[in-house]
Amino acid sequence: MIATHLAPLVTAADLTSRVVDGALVFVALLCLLCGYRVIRGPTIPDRVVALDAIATNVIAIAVLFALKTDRGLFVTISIVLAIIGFLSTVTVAKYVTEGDIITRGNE
Amino acid sequence: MTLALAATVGALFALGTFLVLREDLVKVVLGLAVLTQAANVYLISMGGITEGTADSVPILAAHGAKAHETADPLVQALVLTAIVISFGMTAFLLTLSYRAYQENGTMNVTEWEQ
Amino acid sequence: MRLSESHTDEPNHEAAVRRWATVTTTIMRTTARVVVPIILVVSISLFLQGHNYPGGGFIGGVLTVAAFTLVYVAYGLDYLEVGVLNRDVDYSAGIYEHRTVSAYRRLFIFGLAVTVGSGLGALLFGEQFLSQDYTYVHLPLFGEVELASALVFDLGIFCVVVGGLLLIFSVVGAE
Amino acid sequence: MEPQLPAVATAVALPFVAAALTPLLYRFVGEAVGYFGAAIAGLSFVLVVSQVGTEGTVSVQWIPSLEVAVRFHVDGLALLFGMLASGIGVLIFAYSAGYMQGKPNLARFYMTLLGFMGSILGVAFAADLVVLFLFWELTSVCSFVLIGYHTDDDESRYSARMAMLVTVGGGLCLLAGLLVLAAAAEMAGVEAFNLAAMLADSASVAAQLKEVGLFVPALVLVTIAAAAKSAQVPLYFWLPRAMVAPTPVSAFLHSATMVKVGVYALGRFRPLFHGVEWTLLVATLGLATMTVGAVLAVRARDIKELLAYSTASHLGLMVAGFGFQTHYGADAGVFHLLNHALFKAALFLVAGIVTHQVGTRNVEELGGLARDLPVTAAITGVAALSMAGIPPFNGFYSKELLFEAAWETAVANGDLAWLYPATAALASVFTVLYSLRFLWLFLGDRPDSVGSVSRPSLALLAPPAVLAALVAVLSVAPHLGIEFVVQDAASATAVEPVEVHAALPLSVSGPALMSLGAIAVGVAIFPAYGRLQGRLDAAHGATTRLHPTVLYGRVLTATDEASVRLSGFVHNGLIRTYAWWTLLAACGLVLAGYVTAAVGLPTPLAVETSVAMVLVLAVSVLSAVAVAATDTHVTGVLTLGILGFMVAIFYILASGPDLALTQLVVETLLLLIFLLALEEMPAFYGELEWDVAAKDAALSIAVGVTAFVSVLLTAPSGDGGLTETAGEYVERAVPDGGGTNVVNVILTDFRAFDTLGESIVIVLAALSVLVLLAMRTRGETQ
Repeated sequence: MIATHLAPLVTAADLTSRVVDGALVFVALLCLLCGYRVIRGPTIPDRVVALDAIATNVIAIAVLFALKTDRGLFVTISIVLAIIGFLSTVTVAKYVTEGDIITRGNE
Repeated sequence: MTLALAATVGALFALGTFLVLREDLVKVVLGLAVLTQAANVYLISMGGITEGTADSVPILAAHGAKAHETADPLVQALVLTAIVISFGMTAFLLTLSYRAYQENGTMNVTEWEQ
Repeated sequence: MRLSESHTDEPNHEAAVRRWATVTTTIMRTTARVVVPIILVVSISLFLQGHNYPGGGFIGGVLTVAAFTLVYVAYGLDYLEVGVLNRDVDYSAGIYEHRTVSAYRRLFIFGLAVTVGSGLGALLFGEQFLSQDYTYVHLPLFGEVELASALVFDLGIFCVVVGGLLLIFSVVGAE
Repeated sequence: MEPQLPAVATAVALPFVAAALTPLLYRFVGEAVGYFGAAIAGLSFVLVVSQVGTEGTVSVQWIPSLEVAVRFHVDGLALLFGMLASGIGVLIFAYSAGYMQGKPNLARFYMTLLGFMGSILGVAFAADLVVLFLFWELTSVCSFVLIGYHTDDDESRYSARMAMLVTVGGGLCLLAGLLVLAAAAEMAGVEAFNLAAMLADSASVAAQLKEVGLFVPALVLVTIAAAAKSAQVPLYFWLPRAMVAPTPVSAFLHSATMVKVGVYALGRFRPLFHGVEWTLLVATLGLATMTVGAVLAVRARDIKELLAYSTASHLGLMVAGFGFQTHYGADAGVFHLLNHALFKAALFLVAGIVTHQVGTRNVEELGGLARDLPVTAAITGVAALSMAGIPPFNGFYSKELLFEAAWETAVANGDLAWLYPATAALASVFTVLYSLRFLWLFLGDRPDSVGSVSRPSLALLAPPAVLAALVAVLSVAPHLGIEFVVQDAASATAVEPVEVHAALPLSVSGPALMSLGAIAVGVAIFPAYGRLQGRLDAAHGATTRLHPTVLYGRVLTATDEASVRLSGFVHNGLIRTYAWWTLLAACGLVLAGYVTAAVGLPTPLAVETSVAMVLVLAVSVLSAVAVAATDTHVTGVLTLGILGFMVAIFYILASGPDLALTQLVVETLLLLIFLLALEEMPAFYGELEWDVAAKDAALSIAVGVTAFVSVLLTAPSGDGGLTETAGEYVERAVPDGGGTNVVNVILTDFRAFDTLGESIVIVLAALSVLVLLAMRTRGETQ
């Protein structure tokens, strides 16, 4: 009984896990907000930027989950997404500006 | 957890079905994509979802690590292939829709000539 | 890479080279130049470590596909032929005759053959079709290295995914 | 003594093998292939006869997991039936070789006939419910081909289809009944599909059936099947129609084989269903058929039609015999099975000879043929008197046994049970009448219309002569047949010890008086045969609306019209309609399944919930709603992107790094391919039609509810640990697969075959795209 009384109210590990859980919820809320922007628009560039922001949120969630589970392999996900995340943005941008995403020959 | 998952899967299936039944071919393809996601979520939820911990990832920490805490790897293996296949199928369906549009001059299936 | 200049004075080729400058912005092209090798390295590493860490044939495959599509988006469909391999491209021909397309076709056929072949290989050892095995090899620098026959199977999957999906992209993109 | 598996199996399999060889053989030997068939039938016959006296079950495993085996049970009844089928088969094949000379499609004819004989032998010896059903339906299929021999004739096609519909419809009832039996047997601790074991333990199976309240349904289902096959009231109408087949087929189908299958099945199941309900249903059915068949036979003007109705009538006699609980009933059924096969086959062959030689089948145009066809007349005399049940011919003995059974039942039960002997006697009067009429073809005056009649060839004459000789032998010395096989056969169908007796009654008794009375009345009325026919015609005309043939036609027309209307509704050429109905049906079935299985919803509905995951799932649903609601293609694709990302987060939170990786990369590629396709297509959707949308929304909600309930009912609560399979994969991943990524090990090691199949799907998708786009002009330019 005395030992519990003397122990700190919140251990360091416990604190980390609570913060990570809270951050996960926060990022999920951010996804909700970005989702609103994608759905409402009003222009396509708005939607694309919001979608890109969601991708960034996914990176954050992967890292947070890596912290939560203490398994570094989830960082791989964020790395991969970080590398290729801009591909979709570029594609949409090209679609909007030029109307032709992959060009061929002398067209 | 089960209730939220069930509601999600139900809603996704309902919306996917609604989209599949539309006249517009692109909507049909979008609907199939939604249905695919719904089916994948359903499959994963069949494996049972536990709170994420160091042991819950079906990639063992080391050779010989204790194994009985992991999430169901079987459904993950099934879904992994399902994702790639569904991409191939979506690409095929899009091509098919495009060709149908080219041949018929409209995206509306009810306006096609017999 | 063949650096022969034999085709460069043909008008088609020059037109293509000139066109790359106008396809996308310089930012796009520079980013692609930097990022594509990184993606390829990551995808190969994901493919190789698949047995023990996240990764494998499917993931490595789709990531490689992403790298190539990035090249397509940034430079157009013929860049690999004309810009990298310095070959000539006949623009009047259909996409079916396109050399990259037939290369992708060969790639996934090769992948399928490797997949089935690795399965048949098991038969030679008196095992069941498609059963895999592994062994540990001692290499001078790396120490103990695990050598799994599943890697061959995974290579087949990798080739099928890369060949099949890139074929789809190049054919649809050419439209 | 134990039967030998090779002998029985060969006897059954030989006709099928021969049937497969027939077309080939026909090329070399032509019409002589009929004698080949006769030889095969003879071989089977010898093999069956070699097993006489044995009893027991022999089996080969077929579907071990379902306890289905190719199992043959050999006992008296099976041997009797097998001997009839193969023995008469020999004569039929020999007769066909003469009769079918110069006819077309002989290869098909003999092939089907052989297959038909094989299936009959299969039914006779099958001791497994699945095998029994297969052979049973095979007889229906073969008879369809045989009855429809004249493929260019509408009448023939119509009759073949009618026989097929009735007998196969009955077969479906049999299937249902057999499944009920199998379930009951399993509950009673007997091997599920093992008929022999079931019969050996019939008391406990029957008790089990009664306990679960399925005794009467099973009884009714089996009886319907037997009634359809054996042309019982009211399903007899296909039988006279089937007379469009060539005469050898009629003789074979209607004397020894096809129609006897139902009777045989009743005999088989008799020990199982033995009881009051059995008598009430089966005996009544049999006696009704006996009477109706006999009356209609008297009315018939065509000799083959007369014989057909007479067949129905005699089948009724056998069914009624099996229906009575007393062992006399079993004796009557089994003994008449033999007697009828002999005399009826002979009479059919005679009818064939008459048709062949005189050229008409009309009773009224025939008469006094004895001078032209003396041998045929002698054969007919023996067979027809046996059919009429005139002592001392063998038909009399078995009919007398039926009278005894009916009499005994009436004495025991009194009151309404007296209707049994009364009906039996009435039917006998008509039997005597039409038998005499058939005999009169050869006696009486010879009409002028009958021209010169040539003698039939030996090939045509020998088979009926053999049959008539057998009838004569059995008439003089019935104990020969009884000792040889009838006694054993009757024992197999009875629950108590049986002593079959066949002798002329020497003392005055009820049954003897019934026989005497029936014969006397029949002979007395015979001079007024024409007037009686007139009366019957009038009665027949007055009841046209109730005839089974008319009802059959009405049902068929109604079904036809209903399906046209239904298909116009469901099958309107739009794939959306098909999807709509298919999904609706699937939802209905799934939900109905849950309701009937009475599965309760899991009690702790909300298990520990992670807020982040619930948020993610909510966003995914919202984005899906947005996809459904958007009005441009690009917006739809971008909103689909949110769904993809949310599902990827879901994979992360569900501890699936591989999945999340793949999902994220594929998501990017998906956006790319959508945009690639969209740049070629119009950007806007058409107008939403509200009435259609409302209908689709209703279905979508049904689908959603089904999915919702399915997840709730099937998803594990989360703390149950891994399933057995998954647990084993995790355990074996490192030692057997050599990798710590269990998902990848499953993909490449444990379930590599699945992965191979999946890679083939990708290849096919790529090839399809290639063909659709790059090779589209190829077909047109060439």
